[in-house]
Amino acid sequence: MKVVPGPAGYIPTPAVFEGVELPPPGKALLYGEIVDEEIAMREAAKALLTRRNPTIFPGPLVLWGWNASAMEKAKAVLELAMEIPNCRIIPMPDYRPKYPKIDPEAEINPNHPNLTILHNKIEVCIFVGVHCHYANLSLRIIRAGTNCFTIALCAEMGHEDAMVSLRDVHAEEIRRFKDVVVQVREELGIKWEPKLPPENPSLPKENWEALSVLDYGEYSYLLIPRKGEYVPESE
Amino acid sequence: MKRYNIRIAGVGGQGVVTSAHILGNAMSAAGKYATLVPFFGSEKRMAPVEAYVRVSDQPIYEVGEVVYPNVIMIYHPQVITHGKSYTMPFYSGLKEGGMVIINTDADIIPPEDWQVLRELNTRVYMFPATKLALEVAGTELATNMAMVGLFFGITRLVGFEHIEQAVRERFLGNTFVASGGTTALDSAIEKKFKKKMELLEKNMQVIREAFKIAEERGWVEEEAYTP
Amino acid sequence: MGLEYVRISPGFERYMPKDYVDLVNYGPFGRQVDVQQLGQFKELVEEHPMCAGCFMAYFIRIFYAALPNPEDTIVIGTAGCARLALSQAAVPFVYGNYGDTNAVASGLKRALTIRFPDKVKDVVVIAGDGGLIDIGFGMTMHSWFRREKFTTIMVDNEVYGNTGGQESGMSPKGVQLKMAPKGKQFDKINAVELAKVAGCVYVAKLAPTNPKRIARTIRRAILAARHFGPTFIHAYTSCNIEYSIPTDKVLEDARKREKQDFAFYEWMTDEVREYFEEIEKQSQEVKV
Amino acid sequence: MPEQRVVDADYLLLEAPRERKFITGAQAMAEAVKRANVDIAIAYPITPQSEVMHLVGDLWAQGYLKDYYRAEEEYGAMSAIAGAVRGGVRAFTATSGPGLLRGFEAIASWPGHRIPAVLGVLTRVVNAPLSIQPDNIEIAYLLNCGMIVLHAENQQDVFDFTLAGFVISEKVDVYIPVAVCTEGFFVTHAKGYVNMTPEDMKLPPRDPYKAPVPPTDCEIPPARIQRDAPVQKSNFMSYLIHAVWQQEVWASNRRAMKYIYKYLGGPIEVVNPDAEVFIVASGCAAAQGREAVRYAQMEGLNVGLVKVKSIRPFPEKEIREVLKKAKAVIVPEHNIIGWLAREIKATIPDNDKVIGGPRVYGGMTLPVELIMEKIYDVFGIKKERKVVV
Repeated sequence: MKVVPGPAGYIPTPAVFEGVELPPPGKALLYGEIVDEEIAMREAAKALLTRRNPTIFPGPLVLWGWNASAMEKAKAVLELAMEIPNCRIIPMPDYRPKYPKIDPEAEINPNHPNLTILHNKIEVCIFVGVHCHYANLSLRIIRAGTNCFTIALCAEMGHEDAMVSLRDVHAEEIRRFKDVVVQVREELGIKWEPKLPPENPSLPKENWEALSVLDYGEYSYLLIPRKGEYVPESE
Repeated sequence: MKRYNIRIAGVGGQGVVTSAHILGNAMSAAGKYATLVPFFGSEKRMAPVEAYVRVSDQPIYEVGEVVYPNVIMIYHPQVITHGKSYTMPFYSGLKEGGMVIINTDADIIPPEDWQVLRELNTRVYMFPATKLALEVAGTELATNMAMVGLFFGITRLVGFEHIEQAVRERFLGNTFVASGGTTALDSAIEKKFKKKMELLEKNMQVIREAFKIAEERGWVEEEAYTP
Repeated sequence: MGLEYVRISPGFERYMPKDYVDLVNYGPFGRQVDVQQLGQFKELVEEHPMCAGCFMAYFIRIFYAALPNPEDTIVIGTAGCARLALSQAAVPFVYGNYGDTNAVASGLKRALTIRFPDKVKDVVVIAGDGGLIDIGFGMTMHSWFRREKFTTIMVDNEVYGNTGGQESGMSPKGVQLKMAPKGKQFDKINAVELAKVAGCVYVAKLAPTNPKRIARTIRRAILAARHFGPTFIHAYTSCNIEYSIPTDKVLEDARKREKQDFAFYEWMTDEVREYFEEIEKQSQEVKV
Repeated sequence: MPEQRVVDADYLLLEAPRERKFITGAQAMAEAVKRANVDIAIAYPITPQSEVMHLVGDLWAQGYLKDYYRAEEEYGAMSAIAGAVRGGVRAFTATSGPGLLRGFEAIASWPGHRIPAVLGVLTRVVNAPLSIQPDNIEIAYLLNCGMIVLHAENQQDVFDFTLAGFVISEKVDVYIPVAVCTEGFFVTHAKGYVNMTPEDMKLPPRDPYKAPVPPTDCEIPPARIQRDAPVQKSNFMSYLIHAVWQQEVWASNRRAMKYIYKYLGGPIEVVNPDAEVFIVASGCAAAQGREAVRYAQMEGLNVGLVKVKSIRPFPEKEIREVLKKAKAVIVPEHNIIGWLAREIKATIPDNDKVIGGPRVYGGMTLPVELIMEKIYDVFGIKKERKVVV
């Protein structure tokens, strides 16, 4: 079976059921077939450089600096992002279904990843630092309902439902992939000065340090009940 | 291929399960093969007990109770006379050309059963195992040893030393953990004999005697049996 | 590990959604917040799908503000209303099968004790009256008999709210609910006494009328479970929908029930009492 | 207890020296647990399983395990296993018949909750009327929940499958539980020869961070985890989420196949691949089938055996290949519904050649002679009965 960008339909069969197998160490998956890493990387780079709105979806394992290698990997992800023209970073900070609904410009959620893809018209994306289970769920939902070209930079064994799946990817391998991106970019004659992607649009923030109950004015009773006062839940 | 599928029928307290283990372990000691399937559920004295043993010089695969035996060992005459058995009649499932060993001092097989056994070309060995146990070891509890002794005396599947090793393992070494009931019984025997070694020796004497009986009566079967 | 896993990788502060940045910068991780500061720190649970005016949601909000070590706490829930909010909190939440909370918590707490014998790892069950006292009764009781070291909090709305208003073992006698068309035929189960005889070392019963007291009770239950054994809180958290309590009368109702059968009650073993006296003395010394 | 040293899993399973012992199936399962570096075992009694968990309890008392307790009942035991495994440890339990069904709500959710663990299933009659006897109908219930289901023929298989079960279960691309099934009494309480790895070697401990889901231990992000999301259609969840989640469970089940090849020599074993007639069997029915092949050969009949070791994942491709030229396929089973025959019929194109049976149940033995009768029928041999029934 050739694993290509969707939309593949209402409920597509997982690539595994069609006989796609994860690659052995040192190899990669390209459209469901086991190939040399170099070939897969070049194809991924080409997609990132030629399709619309390239986006990196970093998962919890790189977003959170829970150990030195996670932080190093995060650094490598930023270096990669800088080299992809007009790249965006939209994080997947956790996996819970989120009430009432995610802000598709601010984040991606494995329970409804197509919202973010479709809202931002993302046609090529990278998954990195997402636990395999949730990456697989997301990749399948994306292949079902969008035309997004998916690239999985997996620290473990890879993902059958991605168009390109690299395995055992850590900081060093991300940098290797970055070099391939730069090389392909030059081959394609695309001019680009490395720069960081724009910050998360949800960010302009309130200053919590200066915030007091009084700032809530007539709604302050919602936060802290006064004696004898009834407290409804905020909606 | 030599293969004996054995069904042992007796009553609770006769050491049916223990002797199945000794049969198996003796085969194992001789570098041959055996599998055991004890019948579970009854641990009361004088209630029917069955055990199944398969022995062979080749690996044995099949499991479960022996439904179609070629050897039937009856440890207590009441299995036949009183129907103290879960398998009735006592020869149920017996294959052609098989063997039946019965612990009895008199012919207790009714004429119609004799007819079936003759049609099946069965060798029937009637042998007073309990009497022998009482005479040699001074206890009925060695009945099972007499039966095991006679079986090996007839079949010559293993050497005497292998049986000794198996009996020794059972009473001294102990890789086999019996149920609580059997352990309690063992300690009763121990008290009676004072010492384990003495117990072992008595048991071995019973087996030796049974071997001798098989030989004296010309029951030794050198022929290999093929199921 | 504590705080490391709620620290944003350097460089990624500008790519995280605001919600998460605020959680890290202004959340209760690594510091003891006071319920009276609610509104001045980023809460662990904010938006959730529970009904407007739900007193259980209010209790859960106080619960998250009261945790002594939110970065090392795992919450376990089961089917029912509570999980709607619990699943939205910034604390790991386990949602297993119907009524299995206290068995799951037993296994989880033991696993964490095996792996981190010297670290604080608080396990807290929050489940409803149906989950704990009906379908999960055996597992609830046995976790107490085994003296498993975690806290069980029963948010008692006296009804199966999430499945549409059926009678539970904790519904008061005579109340007409679904599956009790002629009114409930037997008394409300005395969960607090059950907890005491089953071996809980700290047992409390309350109606959530006083946030400070709720917070103190929750903190005490968690600390006692950390060191001594199972602890239990029975909290009245009315269902304003199934019991038709007007939204603006929810607190009034809680006060009424507090006067009737939910008067604040706290019981603990001598050992636990001595422990609290000791730590309270210490904290006063610190203040002085 | 001897000092145990950690060795590489591949070494332990594939290369380590082995010593032959004559032990029961229950002992074989416990011996595998002893070598598997298990952290916690949770027990609840039911015949014929109890023997296994007694022995595992002794292992804890000797120091091989770090924790062990007798649970309140099977639902509690299975739920606690799910809790412990979420907490990052390696866990084991075992049950039988009615116990399996009592624990089944929890067990059936293990795969979806991504709980790698090994469950011993020592089969017995599922109650009504009550009986403790062997019958493997309970395996039929296990087939559709997403677990890996291995069916052991004998004591050796019990040892091998259990030890390998832990390794397969914890592979990152698998990470679902493994059920090691075998027939109660016939295997659990009977002795057989088992080649065992040295007592002083054990598997590496579980690494809960090498996983497709985060453990619930407050050590790894995200802080807001909900591994067990209750999902339904709403504006904050996709229509597809539960569907792709189920797909992931079964995809994981499928991915286990390569490890079954690596560690268990493949999902099937074929005796006499050029046979005219095949017996296809699993569990101890395979042992009876093996004996029947020998009897048939002694009578000059060209009969082969396909022993199915892995029921989930089911080796469709492999079975289709072996049975391509078979004239007839005999499927002996220890249950009334014939779940294996159904699987075979659903797998091969020319399934009218499948003979569903002989079947025994309710604790009955499956005599080789019954299989021989089917073989004689297939070859058109008329035999005078040589047995008295």
